[in-house]
Amino acid sequence: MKIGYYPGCSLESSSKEYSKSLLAVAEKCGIIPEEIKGWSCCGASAAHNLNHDLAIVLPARTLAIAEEQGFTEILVPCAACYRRLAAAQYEVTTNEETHKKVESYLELKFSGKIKILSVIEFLQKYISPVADQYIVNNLNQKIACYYGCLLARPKETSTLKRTEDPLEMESVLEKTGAKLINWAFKTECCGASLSVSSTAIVAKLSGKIIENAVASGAESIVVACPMCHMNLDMRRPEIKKQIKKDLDIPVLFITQVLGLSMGIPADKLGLNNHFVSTKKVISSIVKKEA
Amino acid sequence: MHKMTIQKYPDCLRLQVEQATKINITECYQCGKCTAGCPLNGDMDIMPNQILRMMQLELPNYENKILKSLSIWLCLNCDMCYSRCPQEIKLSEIMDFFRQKSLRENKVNPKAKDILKFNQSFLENIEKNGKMNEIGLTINYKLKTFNLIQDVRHAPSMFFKGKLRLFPHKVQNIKEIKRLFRKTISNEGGSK
Amino acid sequence: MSEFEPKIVAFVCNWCTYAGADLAGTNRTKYASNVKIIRFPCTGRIDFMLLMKAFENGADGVIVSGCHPNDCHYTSGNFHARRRWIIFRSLLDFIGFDTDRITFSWISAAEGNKWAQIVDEVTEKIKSKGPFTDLKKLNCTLLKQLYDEAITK
Amino acid sequence: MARIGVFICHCGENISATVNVTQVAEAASKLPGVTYATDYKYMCSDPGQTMIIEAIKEHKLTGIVVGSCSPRMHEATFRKVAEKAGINSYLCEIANLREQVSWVHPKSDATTQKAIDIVRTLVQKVKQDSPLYPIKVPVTKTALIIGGGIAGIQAALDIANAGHQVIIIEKSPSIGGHMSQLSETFPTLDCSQCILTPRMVEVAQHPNITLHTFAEVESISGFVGNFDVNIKLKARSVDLSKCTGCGTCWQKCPSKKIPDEFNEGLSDRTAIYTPFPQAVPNKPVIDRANCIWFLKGKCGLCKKNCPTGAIDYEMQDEIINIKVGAIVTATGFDIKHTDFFPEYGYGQYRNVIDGLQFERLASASGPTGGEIRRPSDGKIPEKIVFIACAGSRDKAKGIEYCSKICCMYTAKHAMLYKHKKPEGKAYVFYMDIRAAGKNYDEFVRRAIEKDEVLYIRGRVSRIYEKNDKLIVKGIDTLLNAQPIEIEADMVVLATAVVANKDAELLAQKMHISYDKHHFFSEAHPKLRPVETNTAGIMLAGACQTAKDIPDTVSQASAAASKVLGLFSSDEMTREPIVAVVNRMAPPQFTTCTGCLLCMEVCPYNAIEREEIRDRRTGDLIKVAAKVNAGLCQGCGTCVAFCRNKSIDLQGFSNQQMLSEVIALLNQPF
Repeated sequence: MKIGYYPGCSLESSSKEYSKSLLAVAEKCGIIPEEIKGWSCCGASAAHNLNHDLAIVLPARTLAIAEEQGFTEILVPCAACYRRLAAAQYEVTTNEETHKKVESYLELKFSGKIKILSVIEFLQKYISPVADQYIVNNLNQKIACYYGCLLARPKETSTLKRTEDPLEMESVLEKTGAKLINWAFKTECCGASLSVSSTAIVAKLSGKIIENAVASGAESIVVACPMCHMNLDMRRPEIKKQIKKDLDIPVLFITQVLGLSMGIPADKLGLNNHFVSTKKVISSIVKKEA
Repeated sequence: MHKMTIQKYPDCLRLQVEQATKINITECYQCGKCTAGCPLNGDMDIMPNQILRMMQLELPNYENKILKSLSIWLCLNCDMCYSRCPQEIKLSEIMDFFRQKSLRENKVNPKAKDILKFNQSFLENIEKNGKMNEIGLTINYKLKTFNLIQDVRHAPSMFFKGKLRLFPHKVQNIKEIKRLFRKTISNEGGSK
Repeated sequence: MSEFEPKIVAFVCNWCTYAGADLAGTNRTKYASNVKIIRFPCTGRIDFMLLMKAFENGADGVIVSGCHPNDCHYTSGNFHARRRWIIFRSLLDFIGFDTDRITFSWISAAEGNKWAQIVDEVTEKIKSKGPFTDLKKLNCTLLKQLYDEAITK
Repeated sequence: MARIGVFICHCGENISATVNVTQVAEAASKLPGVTYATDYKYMCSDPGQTMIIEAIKEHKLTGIVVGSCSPRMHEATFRKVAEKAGINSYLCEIANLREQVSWVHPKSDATTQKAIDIVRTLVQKVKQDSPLYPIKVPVTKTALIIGGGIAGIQAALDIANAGHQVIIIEKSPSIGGHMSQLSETFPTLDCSQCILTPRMVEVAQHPNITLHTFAEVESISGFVGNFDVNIKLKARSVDLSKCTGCGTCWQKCPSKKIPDEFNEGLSDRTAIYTPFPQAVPNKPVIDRANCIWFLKGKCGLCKKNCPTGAIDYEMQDEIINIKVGAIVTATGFDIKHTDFFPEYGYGQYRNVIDGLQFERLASASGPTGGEIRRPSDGKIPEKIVFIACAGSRDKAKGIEYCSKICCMYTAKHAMLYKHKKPEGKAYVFYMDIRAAGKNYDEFVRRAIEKDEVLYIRGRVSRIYEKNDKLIVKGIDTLLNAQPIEIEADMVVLATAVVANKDAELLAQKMHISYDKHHFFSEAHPKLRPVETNTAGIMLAGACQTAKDIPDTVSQASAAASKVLGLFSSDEMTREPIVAVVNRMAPPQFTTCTGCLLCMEVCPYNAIEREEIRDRRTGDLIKVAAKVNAGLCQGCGTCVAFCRNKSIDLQGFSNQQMLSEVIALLNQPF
């Protein structure tokens, strides 16, 4: 079993803790994803906003070199990268003309049929089946799972069964003992790509999400996307200005929550790197009775 | 009042959209579900369903109204509209097309300049490094927008939280990335 | 020398195209007199060997027409005809038969004008192609000779 | 030797103005086999017809060709003429010299020549004609009605009142269908049960009607006039002959928490239950899936307490066989439920309900006694949002069609709510208001103008729950696409009308066709809207497509009249234009090889597999195709498919068609 690892740019900088916690959890379960050599940026929303071909070629390059390096499946934890890679794959595998065009740009032949695993798929496939033996803590927390738009849509590339009210993250976290609440904003958009350029808009959208989670009784929000994390966590001062409320609900990556339940120390999961303190979550841990 | 004329001449915007996206604009029956669910329906200057309606009706100057609108730049491509559209019209693809065309024709809405500049800085950043470097991106973006103070207060804490790197990671084979940029951009008529 | 007047046979169904041709008459729409109709209950009834028989007997062109898809009086006869035509056409293409001499179309009972238009179009097309002589060249002696040659080789 | 007569009509001047009719008659007279040819001003007039009759007798003609108007006009007329003169009516052919020659071409030699060609072609065809005789099929004068909703009830009563036997089967324990669930009916607002229940009782008491409830079709074979049907009577566990309907059993039943189907899950029922107070028959049934006796083998309270000993736990399903001449399919419809809508909460919000649930809330016999209360807490809602086109006209959800009844019932729902709570607010999100029907648009206008129901043009994108309220996100496309958010207490979805879950299976049992949404297909969308492609099987009501009550009842009566037409004589007569498989003397019997390709392509299932056996030993000699003349409609698709020309179509035989082709071409054009 050789799983390729595509961290993407965010996980190398602003969302380091996501990568850290993901690799820690995987390692705990005996899985070591192998980083794809020479990977490059997926182009994110900027590329497809401005240049159609570039938006396919950039992610396709990564798919092609991963294939060249002998990987059959690659783990793409960043939801934005996942969507770009999956969209490129969809274009290349459903349209022969595009496939040829991309190959000529890259000067490289590739099938494009490599399996791309989102973090949810990865956890469902490799971690959930064995999680029982590693989970040592119960999380005494009410958690709102937040999927965002990139994992849930569009239907061509989404692997979630229910578009509006998905349950996959809940099923992954079921065994942590956390109370997974039912709420309405699971797949609303946080404003992602406008984070820097139209901060007020992002604060408004993210604010609504946080408000609804809190109103529905959540004590923490769990995400699987670095964009969502950045907007919900780092943008809290702007959010406060928008919604006129100071909400201190922490925002965690799904892998950090899993890590905590597996007894991995908080600093190894990067829990101290957050803007909103995660202490409440860490202190909610109760040792599981043997 | 507008005089109705049939505008569907060979290179009208609507035909270009239909060709580029393979979407049949007439399929939209104006139920408005896209707009009702759009997270930014409070901020857009033309609502998504109205953009489709404008293309259906083709009243004079509709092309400029669309290409110069703020809406096309606000669209987050979150695909909420597409996932609920009864006629399965992929508005996000249409929006991509508009953004690219608006840029090529120099019709970008003044209020969207920041969004555009951020996207451009982002791409320049990747072209240089192969990967996105947040400090480089931020500096470049700030130089472009002259918005020097925004987000500055985040920078020190990000740096100390290990979230910012001063020296970018670089893809080893950076020449190849540069080549890809050159080729796709020359193909698309110079938009970046 | 008088102009070449092609002989064209139309194989049509009783319910749609025959009625459409009647409508052209009721509307007094004028069209070329080269096409003559043979009435079938349904295009599904048309044995495509009859088309070959028509060419063998001197036709220069053939029209096959019935109800539009989903409008068949017998629900599905026209679909069968269409499928058979697709296969038959590729067979004809394979043996080098000029399939342009056969026109397959849907004309409903309401489309009198379409009938007239198709008749005129086909007549013009066949006129420009000239008389159909391919089958006449293929006489039996020639076939036998070719066959013998093939065997002795 | 053939002796053919040719009669060319001038049709006043309609033909003779451009066609030289005398020349046509003269040319015809020289054709081989033609004994007599003439022309006349009006062939279809009395003198014209007399002239043909006399000519047939005088010249001992064996067939005639009339060159006149289209056969679609006067074929029947001239065939009767032939019959009057003593020759078989199918030995008459019509050459279409008016619609397809004289009216479409100018006066010229070419036009006259085309007329001659056509006459020659039909002379050749008539020489190949053989006498055909109308097919007679005996008719069993009993009708089967499948489905006991208003469509089935209406059709049954119409047929029974005309004096014929009717058997109704209904899959649920009572007749009445969806109409019995409705509160009040548009556009008159009269109570549904008040108009329906007398009809239900009439069905139960009618001497000509046999009613089987809790019964389903097992299999159907045979053909028009002679269907052979097996019916499964599902084990009711209650002996109807002993039960008096006293209700002791269900009052004692301890299993009380089963969602009540009749109330659309808004209340509970017991395991032994009568579906509703006015049920026909008004006798209970045991729901075995929820009965403690059947689940755990103990309890038996109903049996112990039944005063007449009607409870029978041992009862088995029973198959009965009936013979009927005609079938009316009236199996009705279903609706999509709230769980079908991701954006409206997958059915998880209790206060988001569907139209039928609202009917039960508004019904005086419903779970709230006719007060409109929220399912979650029983509060009377201050604000209700009605959403039209929930699922309908939604390609992405696989339902492109309009469900037709929702515009009207949504207006009715909003009206009923406003009548009961005038200070409440009712909003209707709609895309178009489709209120075509007698007094329908007036009704909708009344809802808007008198009852102040607020109609908003736009589709709702999302509903979610927040603090005990439902947040409804829509827009108003009439107000510059302005986003609108309503905090509602209850939402009613006018969900799409869909075919019954088992419609496809039933259609396959009956060999009738159905569309991609599993609604049953009519024989012709305009001209034969109540018949199916299988002769003798009619359609009534919403099993064909979404319909309101007036349309359903009209169609049911129409279906009944089709059945009565069929039952009007002991034998039915059919046109002899049918396919036949050739038969010949032993040992060959037939050239058919039994590949049965014809069976697969036949749209009417009119071709059967026949085993030819040795008369003495019973050994199988050959398998061949056999046409059921009762089912064959004469399309001839089988003929074109037959690999060795063993099947042929009477009236359009291979020989006839070939001679037409040859005759048309083998003379100077």
